[in-house]
Amino acid sequence: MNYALVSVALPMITVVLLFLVAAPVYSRLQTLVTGGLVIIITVISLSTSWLALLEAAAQSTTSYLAIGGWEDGLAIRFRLTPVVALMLTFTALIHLLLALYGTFSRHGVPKDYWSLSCFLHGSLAALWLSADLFNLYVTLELLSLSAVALVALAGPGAWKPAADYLLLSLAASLCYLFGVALIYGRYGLLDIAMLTVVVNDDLITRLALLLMTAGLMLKAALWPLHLWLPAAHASAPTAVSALLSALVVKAPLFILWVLWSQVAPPVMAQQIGPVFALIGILALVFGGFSAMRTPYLKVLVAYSTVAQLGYALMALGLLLAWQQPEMNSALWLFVIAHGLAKTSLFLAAGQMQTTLGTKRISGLRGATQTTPIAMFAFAVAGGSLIGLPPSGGFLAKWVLLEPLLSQPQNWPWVLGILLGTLVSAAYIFRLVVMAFDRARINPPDISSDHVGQWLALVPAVLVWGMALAGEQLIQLLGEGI
Amino acid sequence: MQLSWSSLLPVFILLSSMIPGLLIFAVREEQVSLRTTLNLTGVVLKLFFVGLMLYGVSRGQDFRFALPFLPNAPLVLHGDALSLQFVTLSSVLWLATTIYAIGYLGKAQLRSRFFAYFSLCISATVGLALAGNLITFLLFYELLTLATFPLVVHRGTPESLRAGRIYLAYTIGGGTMLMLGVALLHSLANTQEFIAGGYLSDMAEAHDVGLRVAFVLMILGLGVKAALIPLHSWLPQAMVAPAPVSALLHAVAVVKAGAFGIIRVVYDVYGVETSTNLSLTQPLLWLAAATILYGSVRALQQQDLKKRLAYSTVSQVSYITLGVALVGPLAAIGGIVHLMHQGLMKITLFFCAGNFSATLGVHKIQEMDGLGNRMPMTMAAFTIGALGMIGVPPIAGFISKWYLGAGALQSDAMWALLVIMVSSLLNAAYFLPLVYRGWFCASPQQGWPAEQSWPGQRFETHWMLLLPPLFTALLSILAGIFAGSFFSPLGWSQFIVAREFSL
Amino acid sequence: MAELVLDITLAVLLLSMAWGALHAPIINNGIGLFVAFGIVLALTWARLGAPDLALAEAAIGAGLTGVLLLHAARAIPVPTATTVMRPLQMMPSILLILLVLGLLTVITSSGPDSVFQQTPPLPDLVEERIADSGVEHPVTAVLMNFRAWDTLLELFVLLLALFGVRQLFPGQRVITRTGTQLSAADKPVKVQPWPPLMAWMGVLAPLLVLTGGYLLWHGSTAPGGAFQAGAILAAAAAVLHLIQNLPALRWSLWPVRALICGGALLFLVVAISTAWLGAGWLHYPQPGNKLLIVTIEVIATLSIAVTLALLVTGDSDDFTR
Amino acid sequence: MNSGAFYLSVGMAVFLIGLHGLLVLQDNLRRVIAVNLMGAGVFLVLVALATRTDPVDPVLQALAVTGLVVAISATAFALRLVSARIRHQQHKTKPDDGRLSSHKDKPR
Repeated sequence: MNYALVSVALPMITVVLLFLVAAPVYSRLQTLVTGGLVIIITVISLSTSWLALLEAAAQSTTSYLAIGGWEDGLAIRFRLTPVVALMLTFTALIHLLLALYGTFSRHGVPKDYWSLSCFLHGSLAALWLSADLFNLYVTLELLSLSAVALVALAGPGAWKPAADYLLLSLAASLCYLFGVALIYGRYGLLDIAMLTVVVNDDLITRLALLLMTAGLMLKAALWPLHLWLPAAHASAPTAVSALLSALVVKAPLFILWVLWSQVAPPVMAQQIGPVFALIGILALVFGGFSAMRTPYLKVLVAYSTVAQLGYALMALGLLLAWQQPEMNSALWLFVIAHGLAKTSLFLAAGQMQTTLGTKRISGLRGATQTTPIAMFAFAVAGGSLIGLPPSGGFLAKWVLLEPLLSQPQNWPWVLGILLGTLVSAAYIFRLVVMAFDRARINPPDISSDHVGQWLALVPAVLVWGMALAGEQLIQLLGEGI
Repeated sequence: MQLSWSSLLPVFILLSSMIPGLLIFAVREEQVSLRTTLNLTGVVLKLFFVGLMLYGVSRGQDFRFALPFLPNAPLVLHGDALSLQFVTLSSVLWLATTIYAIGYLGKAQLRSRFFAYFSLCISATVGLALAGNLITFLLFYELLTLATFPLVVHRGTPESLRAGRIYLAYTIGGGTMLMLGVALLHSLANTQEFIAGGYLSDMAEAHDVGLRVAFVLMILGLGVKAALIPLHSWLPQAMVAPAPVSALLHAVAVVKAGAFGIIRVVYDVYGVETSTNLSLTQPLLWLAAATILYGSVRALQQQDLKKRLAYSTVSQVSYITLGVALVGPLAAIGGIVHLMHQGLMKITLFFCAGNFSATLGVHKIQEMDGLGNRMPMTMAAFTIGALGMIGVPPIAGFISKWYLGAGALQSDAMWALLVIMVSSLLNAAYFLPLVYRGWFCASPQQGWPAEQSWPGQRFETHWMLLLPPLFTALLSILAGIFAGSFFSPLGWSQFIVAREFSL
Repeated sequence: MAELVLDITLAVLLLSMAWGALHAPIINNGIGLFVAFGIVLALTWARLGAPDLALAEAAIGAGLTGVLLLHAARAIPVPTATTVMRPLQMMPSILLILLVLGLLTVITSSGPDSVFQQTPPLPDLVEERIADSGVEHPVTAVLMNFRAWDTLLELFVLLLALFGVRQLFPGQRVITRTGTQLSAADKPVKVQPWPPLMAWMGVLAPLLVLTGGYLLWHGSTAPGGAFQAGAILAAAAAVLHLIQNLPALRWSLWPVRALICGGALLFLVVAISTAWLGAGWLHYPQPGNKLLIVTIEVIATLSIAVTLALLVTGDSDDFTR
Repeated sequence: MNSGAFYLSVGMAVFLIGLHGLLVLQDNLRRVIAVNLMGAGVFLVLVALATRTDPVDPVLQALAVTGLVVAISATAFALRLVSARIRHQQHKTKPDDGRLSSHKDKPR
């Protein structure tokens, strides 16, 4: 647990320090120093959360830490489970990758990025650890505010999407808080583990869960509440888009999972499960369809987030419907694989966009020659989204497919996965094929930034490298909680 | 897991092309000798390793490498007799094609990219051949798709992009089907290793629906690459790729990957008995027969040389499926040996077609008049390949057709024999005119469409273009003449089939 | 009876002002109604026995939000004549709201599961352990001790909001540099404030500061505490800023930054050191917890006050370096 | 009906009014007010629930205080964002926003 605390406290301390120093990050040297500091912090955070993961994997029971030492639900509790530890590690990893990108890529990040990204890191870490419904609300708000501030970094052009994002996100948080109020009204408790024991199936509980679910779905941009996402993710600076897509939308999903798999009574979970799964399939299809039609590169990647979250929601839905703990590993593998792949996609898209001087997909003609490494990264990461073996996306899909296929009455769900796979293949390869065009090459505006392109490739390689730890990951996550 | 040379040899075979491939990505365009050295080192190493393994397997040694991947589904590379046949074929032909490609591409752009993906393709093919279970097979099957795609669109022209799109649409769709099939089978029986006679016999009754569905899904997936109708249309389109690609990949690696997969599924997953009991082989047989006839008829209609060869491939590859689906030892020998023979002959034909177009600009069949005078050696190799395809002894094609026919009789499928005969007639009808034009018609008055010469050229064309077809043509004759020996493709196929049918 | 009349009056006021704040034809009227709504809400909370909230609401909800809203409204060139709904058009919406409201009320407040049938266990627990908490007032005990982690994060939320606002004013804005396009929207108009306000503020501001200090000190035993005090101090700062009697709070001054970060930093340091050296994360050492809490509260109050003041009053000059 | 239940309903009504406003209104400033009303509604619900016990539930009141501070922070940020945007639009005489918008972005 102490390791986990370090991984929470470090980014928060960094925030305050950066804030206090408030050095204007203008020169190359200052960027290097700030970036270097953040890299060191994230490396330490990554290693401590890795230790926490080992610790969590070794224990058979969930470990709790009552903050302030107050027991019996009076205080907020931290909770360390394999999933939590994994998400801590994952958050630190993505932050580290982006910090490297921001420091060493020529196109880099806006000057205020650093403290905000640490804010984001800290709030996410606090969120993963929290086992208290109201505390989750506070961390969610912290997360949303830092996400919006990061989007607004892109400059005045991004202010409108940022404002829309903020308003919707606030409204969503309040829906969630309303639900929390009702839960407290009904049970007088906020601690998740304690609620699990007492909660029962009645109208108030249903209403509360419904309100919280609506709010969380809006925040996670789950179809059909996703409309704010493409604008916000596409207009943000490159590294920020990656953060948002890889991490931020996963947080509400995490809470949704906690709510339905741990707080809600199984009967209710079984009822809502098929609905989630169905929404997931619709998200896959419609999100993918929108991604196929958009003329803009980053909008395509953003819509693919909407689509890919459909997989995760489907895994969640089926987990609830059948109460099969194996589905946990499908859900979290999707989350991790998607996060890594999306980081790569956004970084690659940003590189190509800057080098080729256009936001349009049609500008990618000949990108295999003009920005070969970025395009390669894009294709490789895209392969994981499609679920080509042995990528992380494939692992997740495989785990999801197994229980579906073993019972013939579940086969209709497979059609959803099939559709999703084909649609994602369509929008990824549409772009890849275009990049091989040698007849009408779009000449680059500036010389390409090799370091940035290689850094874009790193997460793509990592997501394929997940195959090496496939069996361990599946077993670790499959234990439930 | 103990690491010994016998467990690492399959990995070495795989890496001997993969590592040069990855290194070539980093090679600059103008570093020709470095690239060539890398390529040839890979080829030589691979041939050496394959030779070692052949020797080992013939002496009963077991080559197996495993890596944990998914629960109950590790990655396994296993060198058995059947996989070695495919590996040997790919490696030998890789040697020929590498030399050919160096000559063919000359000073074209993006050669590093081309050779890199080319090596990766071979690695994927070899991996697929060595795959010890379905999940490993699936993995390399998809990698093969991905590695071939850049080669299909290599020219980057609008029509090659179009072909690339079609190729991807088919192969990704097929790959998804295969994945579903494999996953379904895994959920029923876990992913076990390939074993002669299959591993599903004791659950055939309990899960007959599931097994049937899985079989159909997998055949759908494999059928795309094996170009079974109606999943074949990508193959003629993909002929826009450069000649070495068409030659090695679309005559050998890719289509054979599909056919090889069908062999694996029928023999080593389901087993002959189980697949017959589930009445799965009969529909497959019909499908194969229909593809053979359809491909031949369409080949007859083509006026473009490479298109005609492509449809001929569609037809010929289905002989393998036919042999498998006939379910008898003789037919099985015919099918498996045809995997080898068809590869040798068809690559000869593609090399020759590439020579015609690279040297003289000849693409259409009407333009072939008098080629025998201008390029006698190439035309001779072409003739050998064509006659072999028709089934003229002593060329290799005869052996496979003979065994297939005998197998049809053995399985009491007279109509299948009829199909083989009709198809041979059609083969003759679409190949003999070409041979006739080449040798007996007069050269065109106005000269060749686009004649090219290389500095220091001593033969009818660049020596690197000439040598490979002669080599493969020679091999296809040798394979026919020495069919009786143990190390011939036929002898090896008998060795494989003896295990499968426990003769 | 009197209570009932009061309740109904408050409810009617709340609802009509809420509706009016949203649907007033002129936005400035809407803002006025919203501020009034805040004041009525503060009254409501006093009525419901939540003086802590009443204080916080009066200062934060009504006062500071109102200033912010007016500030934002000033950016709009002409009061926008947004499409106003006529009463008849509103009817379906109102009916819908009533319907949903009825449903919610039935679900929450009727039947055996009604929230009013439940007795939450936590208030008793608070009462039982308040003696060990180092604070006598239960709300403060919850805020500063039992749920101190929430409060810590909340300080970070404030910090973050300020940071978010700050980066909307990146240094070297083209417009202010060239100086050609300066308008009312870019620089607050330096009009001479209303003289009586000037006179009053001279008296009011020290009073507000005193009140803030009192609330803070008082918070450990009675309603009041860091947030309320901080908010009132910020309100004082805002008023002083209005009459231009306050030296500008500038981001570039390090004492300002130190004040802003102080609360969050101290709290975090306490958390880390209690985890490292003491019994656990935010587990205050038993003797001395009172002192620790008071220290945190004082620093936090100053942080909150400066942060809120800068959030509300700061303009681009204050944020650029 | 005791006063707690009464104010619970009032709180929910305020929440619904805010939600409705957020959905139907276009003007960002009004939408900020709408979100604030939603917040006020939820806090009212919290405080109404706090009256169930005697003395009133300190936990709920503390939650409301925390919620209020979070709300003001978010509101301040939202309003600054909205007004910054409005100002920017007014000054958009120069077509730049310093970002990628080259001739290549014009539809072909």
